Amino acid sequence: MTSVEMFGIKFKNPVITASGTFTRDYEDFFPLSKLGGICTKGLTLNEKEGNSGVRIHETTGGLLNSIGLQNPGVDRYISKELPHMEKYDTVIIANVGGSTMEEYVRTVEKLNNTNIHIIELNISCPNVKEGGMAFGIKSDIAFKVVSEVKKVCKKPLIVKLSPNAENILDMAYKCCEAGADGLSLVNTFSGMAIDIKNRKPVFDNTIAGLSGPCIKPIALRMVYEVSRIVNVPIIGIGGIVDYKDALEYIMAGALAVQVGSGNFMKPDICLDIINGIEEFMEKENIKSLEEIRGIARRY
Amino acid sequence: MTSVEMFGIKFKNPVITASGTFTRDYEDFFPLSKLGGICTKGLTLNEKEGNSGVRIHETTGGLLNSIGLQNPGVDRYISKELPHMEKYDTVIIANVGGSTMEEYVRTVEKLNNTNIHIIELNISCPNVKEGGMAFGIKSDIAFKVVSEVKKVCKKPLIVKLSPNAENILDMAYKCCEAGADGLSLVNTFSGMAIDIKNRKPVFDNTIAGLSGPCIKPIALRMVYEVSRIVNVPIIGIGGIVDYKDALEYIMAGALAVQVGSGNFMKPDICLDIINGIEEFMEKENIKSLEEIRGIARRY
Amino acid sequence: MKPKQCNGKVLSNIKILDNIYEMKLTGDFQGNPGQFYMLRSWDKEPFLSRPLSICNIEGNLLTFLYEVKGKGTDIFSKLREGNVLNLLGPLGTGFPLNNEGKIGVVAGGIGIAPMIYLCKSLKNDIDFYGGFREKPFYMDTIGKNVNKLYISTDSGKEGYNGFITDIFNPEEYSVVYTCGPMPMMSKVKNICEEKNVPLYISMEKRMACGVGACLGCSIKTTSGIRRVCKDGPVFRGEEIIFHD
Amino acid sequence: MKPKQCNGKVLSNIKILDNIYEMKLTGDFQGNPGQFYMLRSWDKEPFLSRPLSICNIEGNLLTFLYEVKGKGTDIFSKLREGNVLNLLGPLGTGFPLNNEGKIGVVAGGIGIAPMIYLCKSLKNDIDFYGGFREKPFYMDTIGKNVNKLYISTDSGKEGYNGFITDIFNPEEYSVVYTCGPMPMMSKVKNICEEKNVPLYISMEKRMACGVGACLGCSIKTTSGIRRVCKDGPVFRGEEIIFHD
Ligand SMILES: Cc1cc2nc3c(=O)[nH]c(=O)nc-3n(C[C@H](O)[C@H](O)[C@H](O)COP(=O)(O)OP(=O)(O)OC[C@H]3O[C@@H](n4cnc5c(N)ncnc54)[C@H](O)[C@@H]3O)c2cc1C
Ligand SMILES: Cc1cc2nc3c(=O)[nH]c(=O)nc-3n(C[C@H](O)[C@H](O)[C@H](O)COP(=O)(O)OP(=O)(O)OC[C@H]3O[C@@H](n4cnc5c(N)ncnc54)[C@H](O)[C@@H]3O)c2cc1C
Ligand SMILES: Cc1cc2nc3c(=O)[nH]c(=O)nc-3n(C[C@H](O)[C@H](O)[C@H](O)COP(=O)(O)O)c2cc1C
Ligand SMILES: Cc1cc2nc3c(=O)[nH]c(=O)nc-3n(C[C@H](O)[C@H](O)[C@H](O)COP(=O)(O)O)c2cc1C
Ligand code: FES
Ligand code: FES
Repeated sequence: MTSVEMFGIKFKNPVITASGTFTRDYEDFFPLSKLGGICTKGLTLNEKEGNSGVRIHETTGGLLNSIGLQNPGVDRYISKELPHMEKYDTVIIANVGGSTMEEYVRTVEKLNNTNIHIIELNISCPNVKEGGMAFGIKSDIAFKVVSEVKKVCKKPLIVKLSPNAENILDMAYKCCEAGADGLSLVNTFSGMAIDIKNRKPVFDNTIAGLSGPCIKPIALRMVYEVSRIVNVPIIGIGGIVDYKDALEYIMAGALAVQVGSGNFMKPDICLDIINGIEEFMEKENIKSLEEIRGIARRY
Repeated sequence: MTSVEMFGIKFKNPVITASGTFTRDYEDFFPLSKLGGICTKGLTLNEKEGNSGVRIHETTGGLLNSIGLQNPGVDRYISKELPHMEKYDTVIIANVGGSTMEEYVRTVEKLNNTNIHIIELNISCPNVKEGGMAFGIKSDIAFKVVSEVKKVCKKPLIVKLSPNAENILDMAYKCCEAGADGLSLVNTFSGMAIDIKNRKPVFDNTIAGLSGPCIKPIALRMVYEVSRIVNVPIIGIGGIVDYKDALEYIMAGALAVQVGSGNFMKPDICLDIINGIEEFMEKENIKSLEEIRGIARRY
Repeated sequence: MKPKQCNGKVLSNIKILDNIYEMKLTGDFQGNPGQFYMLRSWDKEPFLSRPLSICNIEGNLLTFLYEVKGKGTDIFSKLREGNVLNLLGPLGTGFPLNNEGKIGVVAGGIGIAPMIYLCKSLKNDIDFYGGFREKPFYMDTIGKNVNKLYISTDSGKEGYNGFITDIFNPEEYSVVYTCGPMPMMSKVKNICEEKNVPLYISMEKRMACGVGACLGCSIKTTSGIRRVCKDGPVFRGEEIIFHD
Repeated sequence: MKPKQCNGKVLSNIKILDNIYEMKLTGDFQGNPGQFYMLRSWDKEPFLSRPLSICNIEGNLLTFLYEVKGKGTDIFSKLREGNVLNLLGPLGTGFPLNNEGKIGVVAGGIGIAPMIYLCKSLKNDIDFYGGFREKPFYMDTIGKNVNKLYISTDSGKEGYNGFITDIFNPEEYSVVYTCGPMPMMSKVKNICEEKNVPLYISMEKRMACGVGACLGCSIKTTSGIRRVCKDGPVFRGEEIIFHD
């Protein structure tokens, strides 16, 4: 009943864990095969140690993070981690980060020969100093990187948009033109915090990424607007912590959703969301999510 | 000790109430002369009834509003309301809204001949359908409207920036080039909510403006970034509900702050903030806010 | 009466029926029937305070009657004796109490809350019409000067089986007061207008500030845009425009 | 021991000293010394849960010893008997308990919390070094197999007047365990390295998930980047890099 389909791939339900917030470590708390899908931490060509200093700072209704794409590198991920992930009966999405066009392309090439179902291109990580950010901000640059990646990519390609994009509609449009098979939005918002006691920014990097329920109204608006102008599947992301949030995104036009920071509140929050959607559908006599997808766009 | 100066105008303290969130109605709760300043509701050339339907929707850590610039029009404001405001020993800032260049210019002309101290140009109200929004988003358009207003404006002119600007730095820079004497930021973020029971947007206008503590990390980042590239005084706005928030903005480079939604939590929240700043300064042996203004920018 | 910030200490907070609660606070309170308080018993989340009508004031005792609807009222329902709330009030413009003659009061569901205090404060003879969904509640508190008590339930479990407006006839009254769901109040307005009986309506709209500043609670009336929190919540019947 | 979600019911929650509290919960708990739980007694705000070390487990009783620092611990301090918390745990990798010989434990301030359970669980002879700012606290609970108890206070009010590391000599011990402020632990590390005594350090870093997923608690060690919540909080002394 709750199942959805994208690129011919069936998801048990529309609830996917968001990149960087969910790993196998959660299997202690619930069977991960219950999930619609799992998105990996941002993978880069080479190993990354991530950022120094404070990495997490709680804010009202969310948190700032400055992880800095810490990951073992795509090769080690494929050899060491992926075999474990393949055990789960769920859709696996590989999130790909990078700071140069070439890095993106080469990372994606390596993932082509794996059992990963979908690639999500993170053109928007605000936590890497060397670059990467501009890809997510200027739609012309995004167009280029997506075009290049698309040329080599043998998996369905989702482009993950940054809410810091200068013009989210233009960005979405250009990414689709460049060949994106789907879009996911949003990544974290550029934010910061200051430690007034020490009179300096909390983060070594100054700027960090904001996520959690605090961003939901803005992220939802972006999903709503983007889903009106593109024809590819959209994954809604931002501040989802209960089934009502998830349904808002679906009614705004999302085919599926990703839950990020919410996992930190309650390790099996995705189960609650899945069950909540199911109950809502029963109560409202909805046979398929298609019936309500984008329904709020009529207004 | 807490006093600050802008355009040769002295503010008792850096705490100003934000446009649209504070009126004389608050005088039941504390002496308004204690405030650094008061900013009026957005004034337009003609009376505006505002938006239909739901106007307020609470979100995690804040609220969405869709007031739609309801106001009596600048003439009636000047004749009926201003005389009352002038009784208070505090700085009065007139917030000016509009949807055409000409409307802005004519409204400002009317305010020239009043005792208002400063004009704050709201080029960013997301709640007016006919237009107004584009001024706050595209810096070239902002440049034009600010230039035109500047030509006629006989008061110090603050331009209030929208966080929805495509490029906040470029926007700030262009507004200064066009003659802004100061900048205030931010106005509300474009956001929305969906009523899943009725399967439609909560607001008649679909899009509404997000404010409150939820936006603070993003707004603070914008103030920090803008204050590094302009030389005019900056008023920091967004999610301030205690003295620590206010000090973060000051350390990010703001000369003063505005408190908006916070007033709804506690009618005399500005007093608490003023007192908190004072106590902090005493404890940390700070003689003037200048000592810490922008101090976090060193990093 | 100037509104002010004050604290209220929970004396009791009891379930009356399903999700209807009565909370009694001790403190230094004032206010007229139809006025309300903005309440919060939390720090920053939820962000806004919640408006509740004065259901009764006796000495230093303030009573609220409320229905659990969402986050805020749910938190209220969990308060225990000794817990402290922040209050702002009394706010708004209440019912005029200086009318002569016999008075009709029409209340629906939780809309009875302000009407309890109203009935206790009026010196007139009162007929009370209470419409309920399942079962009537709190009717033992309406005070001694209520003459006739008409009850209706949608369920038919008690009183007239149907809408209270089916059995409401305003002809005997010099003035009518109403509070309840919009469709009910709209009907009451039509009935009163037909019979030319003056009517006062207590309106409801989502509020942010509660004091008249934010314009979040504005409604369009025949006398222009008015704020429910300051110009109301009580308006003259002819001012209100219902969109049925 | 697989971590799980569970509830804990407050049995007692008492102030020990200034802003130091001891909270006892009843429920179904497990865990080793050095492991911790993520706790929350609220819905959505604050957003994150708070990590607290197991200070003791006896039967169905779990004890936390905590200092009020900010929002979360302040809420904890206001919990009363019967209130319920959500817990996630036991989390992380605790202290190894299989060492032979005499053991030295060096704890500073609230860093004593995990060391109480450690001392109770070890079978070895233990010398306990406790450094405090104003006054020592909770020292009556450290268990019977503590041989010698060394106390220091910065204030000089009790025990040695100065840092605990001034009077700490690791030479007699087969292994040393430490938990406390970074500068103290850094000093302990230097002292132990000088004398070639194996050391285990319990680290602290801000956490979001607590289960190893978010990489918010990563630290750079001599054996690479490690997660305090999963690979730690207890690390071998030689792994830890202090930036003094
Ligand atoms: C002047 C006035 C007097 C009132 N008196 C009473 C009373 O005596 N007893 C009683 O049970 N209820 C009364 N209400 C309605 C009551 O305020 C709402 O039911 C309550 O605010 C719902 O809050 P919540 O957190 O439970 O629901 P949520 O849905 O979580 O609230 C979300 C937001 O919407 C607002 N909101 C939701 N429903 C309403 C509503 N019906 N009216 C106004 N705001 C709403 C809330 O205040 C809050 O800001 C009154 C409303 C007004 C305007
Ligand atoms: C593994 C581990 C075990 C701990 N055991 C104990 C214990 O037994 N007793 C005790 O008193 N304290 C312990 N702490 C520290 C305790 O977690 C913090 O003091 C507490 O989280 C502060 O929360 P707050 O809401 O009061 O402060 P706030 O400053 O409001 O917290 C804001 C955020 O920062 C985090 N944070 C703030 N200070 C710390 C800190 N020192 N360490 C980690 N995160 C922090 C909070 O968890 C929260 O996410 C432990 C920390 C860790 C990592
Ligand atoms: C700790 C943390 C790490 C993240 N790492 C990544 C990442 O590696 N790649 C990526 O595309 N997004 C990353 N994100 C962003 C999330 O996937 C998600 O887009 C964002 O948090 C908004 O969703 P939320 O509000 O549900 O958390 C990270 C977010 C958090 C909080
Ligand atoms: C109800 C409401 C009405 C507002 N009206 C105006 C307005 O008329 N003109 C304007 O420039 N900003 C208006 N604002 C924006 C605020 O002045 C302020 O920029 C914004 O709310 C962010 O600050 P805050 O987080 O402290 O509320 C309004 C905000 C709210 C909540
Ligand atoms: S609630 Fe703010 S004006 Fe009425
Ligand atoms: S707190 Fe998330 S990995 Fe350690």
